[in-house]
Amino acid sequence: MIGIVDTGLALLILGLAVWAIVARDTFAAVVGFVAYGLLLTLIWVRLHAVDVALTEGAIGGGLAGALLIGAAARLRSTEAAARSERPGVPLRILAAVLAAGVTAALAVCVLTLPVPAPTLAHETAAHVAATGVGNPITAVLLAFRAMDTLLEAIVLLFALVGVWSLAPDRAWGGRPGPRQRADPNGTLAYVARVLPPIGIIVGAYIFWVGADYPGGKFQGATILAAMWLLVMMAGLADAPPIRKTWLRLGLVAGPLVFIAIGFAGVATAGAFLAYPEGYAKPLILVIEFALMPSLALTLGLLLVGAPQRQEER
Amino acid sequence: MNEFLLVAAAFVLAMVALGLTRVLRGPGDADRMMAPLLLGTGGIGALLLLGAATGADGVIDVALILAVLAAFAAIAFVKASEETDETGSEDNA
Amino acid sequence: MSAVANLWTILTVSAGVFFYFAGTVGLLRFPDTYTRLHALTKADNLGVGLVVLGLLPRSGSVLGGLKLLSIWLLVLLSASTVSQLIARAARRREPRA
Amino acid sequence: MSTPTLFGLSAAVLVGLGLYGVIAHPQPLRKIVAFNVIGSGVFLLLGAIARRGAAAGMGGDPVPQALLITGIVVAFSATALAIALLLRLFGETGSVTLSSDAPAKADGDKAHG
Repeated sequence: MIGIVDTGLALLILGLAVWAIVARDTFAAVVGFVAYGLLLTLIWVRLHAVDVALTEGAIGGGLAGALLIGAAARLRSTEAAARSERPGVPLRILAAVLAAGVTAALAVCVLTLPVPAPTLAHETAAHVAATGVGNPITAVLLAFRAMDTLLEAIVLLFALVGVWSLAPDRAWGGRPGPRQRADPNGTLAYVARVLPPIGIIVGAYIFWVGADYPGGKFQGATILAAMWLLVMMAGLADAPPIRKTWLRLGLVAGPLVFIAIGFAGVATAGAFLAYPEGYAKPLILVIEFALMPSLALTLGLLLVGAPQRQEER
Repeated sequence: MNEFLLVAAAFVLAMVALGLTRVLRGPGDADRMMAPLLLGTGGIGALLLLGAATGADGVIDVALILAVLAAFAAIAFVKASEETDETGSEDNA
Repeated sequence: MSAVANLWTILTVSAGVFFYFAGTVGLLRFPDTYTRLHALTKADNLGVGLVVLGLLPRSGSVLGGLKLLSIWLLVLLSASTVSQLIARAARRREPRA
Repeated sequence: MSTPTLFGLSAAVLVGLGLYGVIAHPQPLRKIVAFNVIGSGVFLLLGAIARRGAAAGMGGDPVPQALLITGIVVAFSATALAIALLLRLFGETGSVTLSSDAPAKADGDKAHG
């Protein structure tokens, strides 16, 4: 029976992917892709990767969905012009042949994966106790491969700098995104008042259980960012001007704490990002606590986009 | 018992798939926006049934995240379409 | 005891699955956007609710049960408000089309 | 067919589909979506490999799973940057064409946005 569920999931995800690629209407394709992201969450659960499912649900289903659908709705008027630029049949056949070749090569790789599968689960299990955290994924993210996580937080910041740098000169330092008109008695304002308190609790909960169970700062921060965006979209609070010092400090605080602890590791434990014996868990908690608000700010501002409005005085 | 829950999950997934074939075809953007809604209810139902059947822990938390963010994509759509309607960019949807 | 719980689960989950079925039939058969939105957001939410109720005895802990119930409440909240917003967006475009 | 193999093969198809979309679609937003399909195909492949490495009481190899979390977040940030670029291009020129022989009317007054 579980085989039928798996096959159904695989067929559904493939069907949605085909739709997202071949649909005539761009908006239809984008909506199909959002559904695809939500469905992928179920597949991660079937692959026993609940931490990944949480990330996919928060990012793929929430933030990326809002980003893509918002863009598709705004770019509707460019639809007709783009259709005329469609490449000719020979190029499309060539692309199909190339894509089929890549698929075939990957399929061969999947079918000839080594048995027994190589795994680092034993090593992780052997060393996870030394970090004091119960969730092996958190141990990998913040102890064994902490460098990846640090660089990831910095990549997010760079992406935000990239987005900001798209601002026209006159709007530099101003508020990002269009001004939202608030309707204080509207349905949207109602959701934006009721949902964020619940969302903040859920976000904090997902963050907190991350030490021992599936969850963690990325997933928690994504939910917080989504709640902030909801309040902004409803017009209950405006996006902050990007020149504000507190905003920039908040953005870099998490990575700075991470880097500081990394360098402290050079002095106390002999390597960058190494933790002294017995201090691993408190240090991991400090990093997570510092990183989460910065990540939430960064993710939220990434979605709002480039500054568009010069501050009015 | 688990077998029953799996059958239920498969059935709900089939319903979601059928519903998707309808809403993605449109005709309007509003129809298409029902696809995330459909996944919000059907997807969460199937996820909970699947989690209960296979005993994987943490699945309830995944459903919780999906439920909190279920409205998010649709709200972004509503705001963006309001914006384009106001600026008068003609869309013959 | 567990036989009673199992019976409860089977009954409510079956009822929930039936409402998913009804919602999909409505989605496929109803003639316009508003009625389809109605079918989707009403029937499917009842489906989620019944599935949640059916799984309650299996949740194992009070916290798990509370989380299940809050999932249902959240889905109800978002579906009810989002259906309003989407219907309004569809309505705004109608006179032009 | 085992679950990891099934989803691994699906992942291979997803990568192919996305690759076709990136090449064949003229519209940048469609290219972004197609690129994300490729990305999720790669992630799914890695997820299937992680699942095969289940051992020591874990449902999957935790190292690739942690990489996946990092990957999903980084892919999202790249998507957000791409869309911001696209919306800026649209705001500047009123179109989103990537074609080099399109009328370059916006060149003259790009300085003051």
